Amino acid sequence: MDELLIIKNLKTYFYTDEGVVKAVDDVSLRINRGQTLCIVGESGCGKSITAMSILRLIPDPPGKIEGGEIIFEGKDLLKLSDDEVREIRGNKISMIFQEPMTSLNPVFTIGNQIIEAIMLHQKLDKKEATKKSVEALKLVGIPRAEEIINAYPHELSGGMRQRAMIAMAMVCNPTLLIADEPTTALDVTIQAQILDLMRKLKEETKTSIMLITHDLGVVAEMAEYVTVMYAGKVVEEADVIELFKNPKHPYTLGLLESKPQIHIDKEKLYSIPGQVPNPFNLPKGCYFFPRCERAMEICKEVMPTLKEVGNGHKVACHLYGGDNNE
Amino acid sequence: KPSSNQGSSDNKSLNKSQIEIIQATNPEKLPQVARDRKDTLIVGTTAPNGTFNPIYSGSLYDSWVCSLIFDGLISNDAEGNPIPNVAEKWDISEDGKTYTFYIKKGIKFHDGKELTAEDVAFTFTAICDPNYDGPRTDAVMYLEGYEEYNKDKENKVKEVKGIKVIDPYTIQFTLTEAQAPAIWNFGYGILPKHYYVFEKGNIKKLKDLFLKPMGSGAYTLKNYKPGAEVVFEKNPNYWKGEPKIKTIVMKVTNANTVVQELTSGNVDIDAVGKPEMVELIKQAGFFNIYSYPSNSYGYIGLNLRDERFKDKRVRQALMYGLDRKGFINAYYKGNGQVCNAPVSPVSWAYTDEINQYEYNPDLANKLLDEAGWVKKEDGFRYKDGKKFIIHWMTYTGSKYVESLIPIVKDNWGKLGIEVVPELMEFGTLVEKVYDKREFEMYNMAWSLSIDPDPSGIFSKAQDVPGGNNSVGWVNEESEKLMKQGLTEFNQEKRKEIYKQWNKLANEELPYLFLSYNKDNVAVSCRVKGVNPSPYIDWTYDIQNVEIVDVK
Amino acid sequence: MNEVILSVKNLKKYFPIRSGVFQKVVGHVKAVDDVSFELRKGETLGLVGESGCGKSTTGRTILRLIEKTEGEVMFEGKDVYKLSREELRKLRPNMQIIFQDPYSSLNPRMTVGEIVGEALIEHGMANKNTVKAKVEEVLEMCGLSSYYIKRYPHEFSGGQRQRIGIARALALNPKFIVCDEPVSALDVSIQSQIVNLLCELQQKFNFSYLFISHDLSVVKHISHRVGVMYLGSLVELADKKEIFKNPIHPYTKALLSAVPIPDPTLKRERIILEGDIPSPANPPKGCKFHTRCPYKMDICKEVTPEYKDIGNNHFVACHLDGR
Amino acid sequence: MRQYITRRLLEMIPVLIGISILIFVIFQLAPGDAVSAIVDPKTSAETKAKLREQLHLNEPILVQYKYWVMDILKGQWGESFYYKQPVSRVINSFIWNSFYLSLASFLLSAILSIPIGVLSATKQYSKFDYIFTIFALIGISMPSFFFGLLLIKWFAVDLKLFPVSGMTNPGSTATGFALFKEVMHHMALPLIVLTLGSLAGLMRYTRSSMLEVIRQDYIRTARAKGLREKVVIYKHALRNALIPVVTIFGMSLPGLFSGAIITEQIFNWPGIGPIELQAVNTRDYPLLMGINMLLALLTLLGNLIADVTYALVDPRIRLK
Amino acid sequence: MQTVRSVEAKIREEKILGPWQLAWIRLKRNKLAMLGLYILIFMVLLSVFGPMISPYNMETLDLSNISAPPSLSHPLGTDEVGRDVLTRVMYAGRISLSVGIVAVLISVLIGSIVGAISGYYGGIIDAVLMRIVDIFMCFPFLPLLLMVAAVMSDYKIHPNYRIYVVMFIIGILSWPGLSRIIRGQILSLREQEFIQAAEALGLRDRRKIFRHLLPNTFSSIIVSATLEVAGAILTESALSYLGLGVTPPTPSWGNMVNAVTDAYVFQFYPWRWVPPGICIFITVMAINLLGDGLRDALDPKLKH
Ligand SMILES: Nc1ncnc2c1ncn2[C@@H]1O[C@H](COP(=O)(O)OP(=O)(O)OP(=O)(O)O)[C@@H](O)[C@H]1O
Ligand SMILES: Nc1ncnc2c1ncn2[C@@H]1O[C@H](COP(=O)(O)OP(=O)(O)OP(=O)(O)O)[C@@H](O)[C@H]1O
Ligand SMILES: [Mg+2]
Ligand SMILES: [Mg+2]
Repeated sequence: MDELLIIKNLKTYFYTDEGVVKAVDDVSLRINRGQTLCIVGESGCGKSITAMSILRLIPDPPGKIEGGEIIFEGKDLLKLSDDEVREIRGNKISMIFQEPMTSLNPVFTIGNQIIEAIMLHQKLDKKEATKKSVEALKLVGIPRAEEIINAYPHELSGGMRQRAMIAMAMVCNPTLLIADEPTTALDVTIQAQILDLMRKLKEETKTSIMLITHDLGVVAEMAEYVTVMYAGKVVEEADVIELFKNPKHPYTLGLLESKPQIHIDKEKLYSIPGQVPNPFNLPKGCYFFPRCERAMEICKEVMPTLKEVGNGHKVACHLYGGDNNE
Repeated sequence: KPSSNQGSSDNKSLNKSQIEIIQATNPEKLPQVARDRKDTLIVGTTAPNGTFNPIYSGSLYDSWVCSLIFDGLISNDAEGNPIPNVAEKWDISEDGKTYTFYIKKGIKFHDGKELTAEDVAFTFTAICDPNYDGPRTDAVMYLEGYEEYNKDKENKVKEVKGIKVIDPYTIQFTLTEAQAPAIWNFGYGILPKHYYVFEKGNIKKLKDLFLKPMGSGAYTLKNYKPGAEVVFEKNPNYWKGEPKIKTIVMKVTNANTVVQELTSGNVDIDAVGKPEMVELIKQAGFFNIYSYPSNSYGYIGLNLRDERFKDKRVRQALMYGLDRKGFINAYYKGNGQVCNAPVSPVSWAYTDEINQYEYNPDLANKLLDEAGWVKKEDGFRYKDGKKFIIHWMTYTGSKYVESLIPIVKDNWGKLGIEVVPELMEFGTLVEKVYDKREFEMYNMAWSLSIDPDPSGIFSKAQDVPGGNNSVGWVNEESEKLMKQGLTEFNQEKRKEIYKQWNKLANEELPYLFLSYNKDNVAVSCRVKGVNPSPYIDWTYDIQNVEIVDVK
Repeated sequence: MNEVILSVKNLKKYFPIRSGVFQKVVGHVKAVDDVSFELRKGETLGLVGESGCGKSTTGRTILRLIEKTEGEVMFEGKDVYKLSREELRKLRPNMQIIFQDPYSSLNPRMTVGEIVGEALIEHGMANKNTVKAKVEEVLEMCGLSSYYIKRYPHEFSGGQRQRIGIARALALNPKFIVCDEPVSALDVSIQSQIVNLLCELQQKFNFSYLFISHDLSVVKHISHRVGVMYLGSLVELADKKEIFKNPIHPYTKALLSAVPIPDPTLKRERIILEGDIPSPANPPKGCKFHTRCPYKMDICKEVTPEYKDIGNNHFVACHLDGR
Repeated sequence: MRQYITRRLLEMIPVLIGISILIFVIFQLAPGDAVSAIVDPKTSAETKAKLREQLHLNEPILVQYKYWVMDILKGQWGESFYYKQPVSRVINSFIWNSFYLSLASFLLSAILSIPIGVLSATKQYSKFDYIFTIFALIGISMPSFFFGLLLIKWFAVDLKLFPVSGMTNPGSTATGFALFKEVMHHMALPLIVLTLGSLAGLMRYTRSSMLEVIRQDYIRTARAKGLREKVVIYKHALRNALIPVVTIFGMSLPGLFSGAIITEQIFNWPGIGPIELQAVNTRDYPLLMGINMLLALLTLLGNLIADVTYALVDPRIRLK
Repeated sequence: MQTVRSVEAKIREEKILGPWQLAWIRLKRNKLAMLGLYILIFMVLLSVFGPMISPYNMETLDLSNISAPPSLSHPLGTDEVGRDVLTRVMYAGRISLSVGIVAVLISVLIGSIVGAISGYYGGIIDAVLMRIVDIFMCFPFLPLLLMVAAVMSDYKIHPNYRIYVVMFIIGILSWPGLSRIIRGQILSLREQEFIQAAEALGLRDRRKIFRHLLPNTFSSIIVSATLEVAGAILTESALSYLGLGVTPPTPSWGNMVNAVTDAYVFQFYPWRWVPPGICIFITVMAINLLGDGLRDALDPKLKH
């Protein structure tokens, strides 16, 4: 298969006053050309940080990429010079950030911020770029796009900002689109529209998409491959159909269970008991162990590793594979 | 006996030895810039105001401008004697009230018109104008008919009675009272009537022409850049002969950079303040330095209305108890001397035969004891239960004051007197001292005129708010002597009178006299004919000044 | 059901549009255009609608965080817009808001402990000594461990920040909360936790919620009634069951059909809305939805449909009226 | 906005009137007057009284104020006691010299301090940052006369690169470009002194507000777009960091005309700074009133410009 | 389970630290800031205790030993009337440090409060306060200060106490600028959502202003404070020209440095002005280091 991005053993740590936060700890991923990879996981498990590590946008200090490789089109991004990375940013890899409000510069108009990217990477003149950005805004479903390009971020609703971000990221037809919860602020019709758009982009330009989301509905619709993270580690990964049909890790099970479904009425939603562990003081064994309903003795002591359990389905849990026998 | 003064008098009282000239040692070090400036003389100055009119000029620097452009009836020589200028000669009547001036024929203003008695009359009448707001009023106040002319705003009185044009070359002034120094009122430059002429009351006309002055002087104004420079061009038809230097520039300099300006050759003539700077100029080697006592003195004024200071012994004690010599050595470093009477050593009225008040703390203590000020165990003196504290008002921004304060505090502290200095801006101090008279002690300096008459400062008439006798010294004997001095026209006799008066002042101490300082003027060795001394500056006989080549 | 706690009548909020160097007003965005509804004690009103249709603005104008343009908001019988600043301030703990954008609503220079705790102290609900315990309690309720108490907002992930915002609102024990997309940034496990928490609190203390969300499945789970907004106005409002079973307005129908289902094998028919999305600055004449409506009739272009009860407490503004 | 500006301009009228009264009263209350400042044994008490009458100094404040207002209404600003010339002419003959110097220094310090401030912020705690911090602190903690004298010694006396003082060569008659060159030559040293003094403030403000801004999310977004670091910093970050700097710019407007007393004095720059001080010393109220009213007007304008600029720099700010 | 619990229990024992306590902890870690603090403390100690230890009095003069270069008995030489420069420098520190610090405190206090109130409330309050600021900025301070000086002398206020008035005046002189800077920032800050959030919480205005808005303007305040310390120390000597500064023979750094206006002193008696100059510089430097450290300590995003 044609691999576009391979992340090997990525480690991104934050050095804070209280101690080291291992936000991303030994994460490996791969995305093929034209593939959509979804990352799901507990909030705070390191999804966004993984994504930002790819573009080397970790705030330093306090953050630091401590190890690993990020191979994009055969080159290790972590070894490139700043200029080379800049060439890739926004052009080959673009990113939609999670916080649309603070991610837009408050003193420039929306148009200004989109046009800038177009002019930079597509070498268009201002007029064409403006036209293109209006189109992009229309594509993401923003009404009165001609006016909105002259509006400032604070004048837009949350969803509109989000769409502006999306437009900005997609306008340059990237090879890899990293979308960090791109549709959380959007209503379902727009969400559908955006997802459609992303799909189209993928089909037309063979763009690969790394989609971070916690909406399992979106995952089901978009993903080809899914990675589940917990506390800075990958705990399960599989083909999307395989995963939904056959979830293995107790955390994944919990996630699927928790989701309210429009067709099913429940008195009370299921929720995984307990808390996300303290990042400064992670348990010795499996990080999920304190909350796991199927925890065993070994889970307390030994960190499970990611293992293939068939069908390209990998899981890091002592319940599967040989480790649990000991 | 009133005399007809012509030429320098027989009086040579200005002690020539007071003028010290340090000759240039290395004229060859003259910088190239100066060598290249063949027909231009650059004189350093403080910025003139631009009131280029002899009856308005306020500052010394404006008066320099005026003396280049205008000529007065009379002038003065290096010894401080009146000498003829536009007036070839003059007569003073028996009663000393009438002055008749005979004007030299053929003197031309810059536009070629001749200078006549009409112009002189015009000039002095202008000062009498009801709307005149310049500083020369004192020159005409004693003219007959001044009040009538000046008070009349309806334009009924057309002339001042005391100004009479006899013929085009003769003019007569009549005064209401005879005063020996009155001759000095006739030195101001003469304005051409046809150029400046104005309706009575419309004095604004003069002001409009401040920057376009026209007189009969050796130079004409070419360019004035406020705050920067004044440029003069020679008047080739000058009646005393064509000036030798084509262009004169008065360039603004300041105390901080004057040494740099001089030594780099940018400026030919400038005054240098401190002895250290003189030293630097001397090292430069291409300046002749003229160093002489200035016509001024510094003093401490005690409010004689204050009971404590009414007692002469206290004043004397304070005088004896102050190490004035120490102060002067520290501050002036040989560039000043101790003052014991209110007259400058350059004046013909100066005398040495007075008490020198050498530093003598023991005597001071004795005098204070006698005066009833008792030293208590805390080291301070008391009288009637009151501690001897002097609040001393002085002014800010002066290094002189800053050096004086610690010495006074220290010296008098040793006598048992606490001194509390209080600094204020000079204008504030002046108001407190002269207008309000709210002070115990202050210090200032007087800059004197050529005539040694002290009545402008010490007379009883000046002991009014706004008057110059701020300390309130009223002494019958002094009044009598001053009056005598004013009405005596014979200089020898006047000298004797002022000797007595100075002795009295030295004994009575209306002020605690402090110091005389010296003026130092550096003149580039390439300039010939400039010989500054206490009474004459570089503009004197400017037509004879020349620039010479220096090897 | 219980008494009415909040009643909104003909609420309007227009934002001026400015342009040029001199910032002249060239028009108005009709963000909220004549919205009326009531909310009872212990009730949750879900508010859904297109993004930018004015949901957040409605929520904020109700709380008088931004000034209304017109209309009336009665909270517990008091007109919010007639209160003095001080009275309003005293009333604040009773009505809270969870902000849509968690990060920008958190002061970057305050620790989580302070953010959550300060209002408690301010309103006398806790003192310096007891505040910590309270804050910890609320944080844990919202799924944040107490060891986060000393950290600053920027050190959190998006979902964690959202929970801080929720904790901040809940700490005050308000009677009424505007929940502006409180769970959209949360992962499902936390989402369920929060939703459960909100329900629990409601049962326990009879809270009322105005629950703004895009996630119809969550709305369906939590709400009693659901309102659908389009371009500043309510187009449909009915009981939850009613609206999900029997949606009348074409927009509502489109919305429901677009909900993603967490089942990758399932492929559904969607109503895809076409046509231009109109601008709130210049809403179309007649029915605002007519530019995109698959069932539009001639009348829709001309006449604004009346917002009326078609029985069963089902309000709708459509010329079709479901018949 | 237009409304806002008009309103503010209208508001300025009463404020200026108020200020003029205030200034006038203060001048009257300050000790001493133009006549008492004359200390000369040749000037008698009578002459002084006469002068006071001539200058209306004896009359009550209100009457004097009336005279002043009447002069203003006549289109001139009264006559300077000291210069005996119309105030407007006196001001006019000095103020432009100050303006040229101050403007040059303002531009130079803006051109230098903003990039330095930005670099100091982006390279916080680097050698560059330290060097310029120290430089800035030296700039503000050393009096300007010290620098002035030092520069004169080095560059004018020892190296003879620049003239010691003045604005043109003595007796110069240059015009046009030659004059410009001459003035620039004379301006160099005072310009350095002035710039050094004002550099520090702007630089430190720029640095600190840059530090705030460069950690914002939108800077990350800008980087993610692949913008060059220069664009990220100078376009995206700087614009946001400018708000406090704009205030300082606005506040420096009157400074452009008020002149720098000490620097102008040391270099004999024929500016308005020493003139104002002299006017205080000689209690030349008409002149002081003129200068102060002019500066008041400029202050108000500067603040207005700053306020309007805020709204242009930061669209979130609403002016009401 | 166990481990997690115990860790949580341990953490729970800690108090919620206030922002200042946190800042202090972080400040202590910043070596440069601490260096600044130590220097400042050293300068304070030097000026408080230095004169007591010195064998000379700041007023003792010695006319036989004027402007003497540094020697063993006078480590920094003597001045124009033979006083010991070192003693005077130390003594001057008392004046200059207190003028610098007190004046800046006053200015920062008034400036930031007025700026914050004005920016936060806007409308009429802003208009009125800013007009007051305008008026303050238009004030003819030279004549006003002359007046103040004259009034003080009329009321026979002892010259030694005038320095307090001077501190106050310098403070009053400089607040309007700061207040405009602060206001400018608050204008932008108050439009941010967290202020709406604070409003929703029903916080009092006071709290919103002082806890939410002002801390976000800290870096400007600190920069302006450090700049002003130097300004105040030097302004004091300029004020003495108007009769408001300290009265000789009491020294202040500003006054001593002023000796350099004399071209000769500048060139030949460096020991008379270099030491006070260095003192000013070091103090300003120290305050700046401390200020920078404090700013970083208070900026949560700059944690290390
Ligand atoms: N600047 C920082 N300093 C310290 N810790 C940080 C910082 N930024 C992020 N973290 C920590 O890193 C971890 C991972 O954060 P990340 O933003 O990747 O989460 P996420 O998976 O994207 O969560 P969410 O779905 O809620 O957005 C979190 O525990 C967070 O607290
Ligand atoms: N301060 C403002 N100035 C001008 N227009 C504004 C302002 N705030 C909001 N708007 C406009 O008001 C409309 C409604 O915004 P609002 O934030 O209420 O939408 P929303 O329904 O909450 O959307 P979302 O689901 O995306 O959050 C939008 O068109 C927006 O552009
Ligand atoms: Mg995230
Ligand atoms: Mg919203």
